[in-house]
Amino acid sequence: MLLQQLIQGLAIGSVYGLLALGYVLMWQAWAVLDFARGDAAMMGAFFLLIFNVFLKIHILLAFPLAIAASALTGFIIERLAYRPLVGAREINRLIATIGAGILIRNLYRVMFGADPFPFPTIFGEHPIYIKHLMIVPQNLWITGIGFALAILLRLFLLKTWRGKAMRAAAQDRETAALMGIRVKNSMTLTFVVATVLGGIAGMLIAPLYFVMADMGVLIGLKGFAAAVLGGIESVTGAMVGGIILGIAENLAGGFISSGYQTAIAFALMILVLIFRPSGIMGRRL
Amino acid sequence: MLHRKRLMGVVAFLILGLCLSSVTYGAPPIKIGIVAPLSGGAAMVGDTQVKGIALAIKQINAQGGIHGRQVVYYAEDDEQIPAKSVNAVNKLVYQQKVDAVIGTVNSSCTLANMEITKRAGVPQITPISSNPKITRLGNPWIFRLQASDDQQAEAIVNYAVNVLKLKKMAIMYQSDDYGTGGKDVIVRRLKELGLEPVAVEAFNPDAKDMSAQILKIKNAGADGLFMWTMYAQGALIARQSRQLGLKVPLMGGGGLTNPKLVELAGEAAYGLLNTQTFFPDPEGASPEAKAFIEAYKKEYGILPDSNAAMSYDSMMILAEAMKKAGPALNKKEVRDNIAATKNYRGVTGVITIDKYGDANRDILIIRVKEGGGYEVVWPKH
Amino acid sequence: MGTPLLKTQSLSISFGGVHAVDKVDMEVEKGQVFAIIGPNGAGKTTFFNLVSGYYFPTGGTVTFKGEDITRLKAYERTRRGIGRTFQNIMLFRELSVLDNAMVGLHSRLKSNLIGAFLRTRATREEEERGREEVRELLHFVGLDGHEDNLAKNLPYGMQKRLEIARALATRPELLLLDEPAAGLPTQELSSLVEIIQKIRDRGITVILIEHKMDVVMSISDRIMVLNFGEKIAEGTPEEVRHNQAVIEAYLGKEE
Amino acid sequence: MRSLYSKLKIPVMLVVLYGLPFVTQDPYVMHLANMAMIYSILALSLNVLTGFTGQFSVGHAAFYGIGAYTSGLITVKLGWPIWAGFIAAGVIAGLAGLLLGIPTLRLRGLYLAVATLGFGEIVYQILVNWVSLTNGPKGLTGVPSPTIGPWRLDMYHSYYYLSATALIVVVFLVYRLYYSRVGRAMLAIRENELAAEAMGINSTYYKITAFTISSFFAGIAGALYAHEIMFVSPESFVNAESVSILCMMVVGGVGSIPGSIVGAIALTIIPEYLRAVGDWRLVLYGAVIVLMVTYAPQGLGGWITALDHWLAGTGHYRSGRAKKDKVAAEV
Repeated sequence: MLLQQLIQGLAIGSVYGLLALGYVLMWQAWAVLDFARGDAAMMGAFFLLIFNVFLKIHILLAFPLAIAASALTGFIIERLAYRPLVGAREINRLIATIGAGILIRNLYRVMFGADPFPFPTIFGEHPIYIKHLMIVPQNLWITGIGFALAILLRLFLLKTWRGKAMRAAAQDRETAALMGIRVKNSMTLTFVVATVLGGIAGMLIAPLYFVMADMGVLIGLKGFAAAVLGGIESVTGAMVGGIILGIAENLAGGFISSGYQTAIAFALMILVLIFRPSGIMGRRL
Repeated sequence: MLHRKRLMGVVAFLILGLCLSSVTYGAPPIKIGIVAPLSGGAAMVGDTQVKGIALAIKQINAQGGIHGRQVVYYAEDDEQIPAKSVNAVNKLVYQQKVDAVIGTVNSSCTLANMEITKRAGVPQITPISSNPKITRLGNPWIFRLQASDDQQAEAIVNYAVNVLKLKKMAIMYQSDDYGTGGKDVIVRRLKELGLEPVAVEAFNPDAKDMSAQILKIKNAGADGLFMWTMYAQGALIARQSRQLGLKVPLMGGGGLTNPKLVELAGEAAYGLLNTQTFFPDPEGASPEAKAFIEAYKKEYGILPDSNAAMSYDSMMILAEAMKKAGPALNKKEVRDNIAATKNYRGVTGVITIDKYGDANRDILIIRVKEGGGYEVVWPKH
Repeated sequence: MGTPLLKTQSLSISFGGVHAVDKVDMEVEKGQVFAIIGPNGAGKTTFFNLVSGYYFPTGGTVTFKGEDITRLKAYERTRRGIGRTFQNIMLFRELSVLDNAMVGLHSRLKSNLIGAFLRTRATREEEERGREEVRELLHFVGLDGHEDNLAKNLPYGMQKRLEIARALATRPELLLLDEPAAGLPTQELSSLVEIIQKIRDRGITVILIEHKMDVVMSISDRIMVLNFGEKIAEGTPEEVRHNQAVIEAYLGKEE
Repeated sequence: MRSLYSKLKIPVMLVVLYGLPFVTQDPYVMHLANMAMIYSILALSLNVLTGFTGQFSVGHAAFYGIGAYTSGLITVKLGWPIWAGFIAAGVIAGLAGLLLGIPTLRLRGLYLAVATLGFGEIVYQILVNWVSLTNGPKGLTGVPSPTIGPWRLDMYHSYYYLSATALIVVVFLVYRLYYSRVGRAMLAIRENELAAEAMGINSTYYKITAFTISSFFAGIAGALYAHEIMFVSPESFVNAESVSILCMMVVGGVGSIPGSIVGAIALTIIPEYLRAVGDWRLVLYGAVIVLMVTYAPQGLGGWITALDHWLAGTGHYRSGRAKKDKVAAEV
């Protein structure tokens, strides 16, 4: 029973981790707590739904199309709601993301209605049995892709020139600009990458949790808590924070009380913050 | 980009709204106020409520309206927040000066906003709120079409224990007024039958991952699972139970009945049992229900669910009461006529309003057939 | 000679292996102007931060008027009479000049939350007396007429003087001035020296970190020289001026 | 001689505020007015925390909820008089603020935000699950409406006098705090905590005081809500409510007392006016929020204070806190 809980915790944990990556990037480049991250997941899921289900495009083509669409939407939203506020105070930028979130969620509700849309499972419905443990293939893919993306992102940020430019711009806009980094482009790139990451998270969970306008809110919140739990500066921290939150939630639900499941996960997060004010991974990337 | 069928539904809905408000023969229109959650988590239910009422109004107007006066409606969103629900009903009653109010979905919002119609003396029918307390607070102006939790939960427990002979049942309920209401009655009824639930697990209304609860129930060795939630969450539980190897009869309340349940849950939904007063399958449904299903499908391009049917019946009963009340449409008279409704052959069964304002009628138990569609398994006749 | 006003015994602190301040012993008598000089990075400001409670040392003690204050928090030391200014100005930018100075007076006033809400006569009088005292201090440093300007709107020189006025408002017995002359145009140096002398005439002991040697030499009674966290010399301005170790520290060793 | 405007400013505002029920008693308008008063108190109470000490809370609805339930439970289950309910609401919420303030002291900015967000979620889950105390999601019905002397405030327009007076008392107390030694210490902490400590201010004490006062006022707002709507349920205290209180404060202007009131009234009324556009209502509401924080960074409070100065005949932009209270807080 415990092992099964851990597996389920790992699966939902890596979804939180994926979303947390978006928060880490947004914090890195924009130093803002972005409340609309959960909605990036919703948009990604809807794009895949449109291409794959409505327009009947094969999944292998629909997936990249949806990613491209997410990137484009990210680009547009950055221009409208985020770019004008670059110099503004942190609290104003935070409220702008809240406003953007409300706007996006309700726009999709008006366009697609409030009903959930089913999504054909991409990776097969029947669980794989190992002794008496059940593993849903979809969860395997979520965890796998989640970690793959985290590693890719880490390499990108550490090794590639573009990645270093993004981090430099995040840490000190003025000096980075002096070093010839086009700071504005680098921030746009970061926003687009964060939106695509969120979109991929949405696409991965679509088959499990259906696609609807409000799907991003709760998991967005959890992704945010995971990012902070892991130490908002660190990419690996985001994944670690996500896994811990996912497992804690599952164990709490299973062994303590399902009613207080989310509350216990948040209580854990507060405890961690009190003893390590800058998250588990602290400053390291 | 829009889903083709969906597009047609939206366009039709708009035309319906426009033509209603534009068609006025001299005499001022009769105004119906609709309050429902049109944004946020429960928007899907609010949306259906408005569609059900709108269809009823269209049919009434087609037959010359009431006392020669056309009927129009005003829909206000309450975002499933009590304070906003009070705003919405205030606006309907005092600004738009409606003749009657139909709504809302969440019991906590109905409990908050029914004070207004009581004080203003405006008849109000809630088609969907199921909290028993609504009709037990001595408010003469509130009526409820939905079979209350007591009636529905008792019916499904009796069926599970007496017919299916289950012994170790578990309960999963949505941690809001709808879910808690059902759970309390199930636990009470099980005790009356000398049984104990092996597991009682709550979940957040917009939670997605239920594996923790399902595994706990599986380990408790449950032989049946009552799910007191709406169809979207019900589909999630059905799928995740199947994936996690919990293969037991799934049972629940009226909230589970929806054509999209099978669409969302796939085969995991086959065999699902739930209480209902509205038989959603055209074959085997009562003549009124069949006519309603066809009209709804023609109008919106999608099959109706119990919420749409309940809303439709609410409007029809209100119309009957208004017809009997004479052209002046005295609100007290209309109220009395609603209260006096006897054996009204509605879409959701033969309805009689009891002294509390609840709609009494026999409760069906329906089962999702393999391959989709419903069949009545109780009462056997 | 009575007990020294301030005494440090082998005071030291290291950040990850780097000994910013390394076993410094020193004493300051009441009424003195005690200067601390040394090349950049010698640990002067770190020493100040140890005395004022900004950091806690990794070794040694600080005693003030005979009381061991090594483990006291910054605000507790201020209440005991240690006022300070900051090397890089730390004013309350969005508050007015008057309010900046009034904040210095904070620990000397009594009115609490109840007093604030009820605005009792005692509170009103206390505030009025406080404003008077602060206006006098602003006049003392030559800032009268600017009471209502926001601190951030003041020119650099005036901001430096406001820091001094704010520190004086804590009614210190010992005032730590961290490079008060840094960045000041030459014509303002003389008025600064004058202010420091007037502070001393009020019986307030001053410890001064300063690079401008003419200012240091003209007003200090004793000078301590720090280099790489160690005290390499102490004495009167004359003794220090001719001390070989000091010259080497500044000008480097002849080959 | 103070200009006519400065002398008349306060009396005119009071007349306008108390005069509203004479203009219209339409329950739709009066309920909205009551909610505007309640949200103004909430935005003001959050401003005491963020505007004064720079501490950042995204879980303020928790104290709003605690206050509502405390007053509701005391008057319904224990049958105590309503003024006892109000006081208890403030005190219990204040204690809860203390409970949250102490452990989260070392947290800054984003981390404090997420800790308070978590606290808000925990309190909501307690309200939902502790059925024996709060009656759970079914909520608490029959919360009595207050009677003061001969008047029974069960109608919205009569209740309005209570909510308007409560707002005035809170505004009065917040101004008193703002211009006091305690207030000054809090502002110093917001500006530069280290410098404040060097001036003899025990920043821990004052940050906790700010948390307690802020949650005390939020508790009072909760009690006001409970007795106005006569029904209390957990849905009204979800973290989306904390987010809207935060929006009201920021749109009004962090650190600006009139701004919080105007921000709260604006964001209570705008969604109602947008009802006319039906489905697109919340889409426009989101857009309004983005536009407001982008093009009015100092918030509405900034404009009000500038107008106040211009009208008061002081013409140019007088700085210094004594004259005006616009503090563009660099939070």
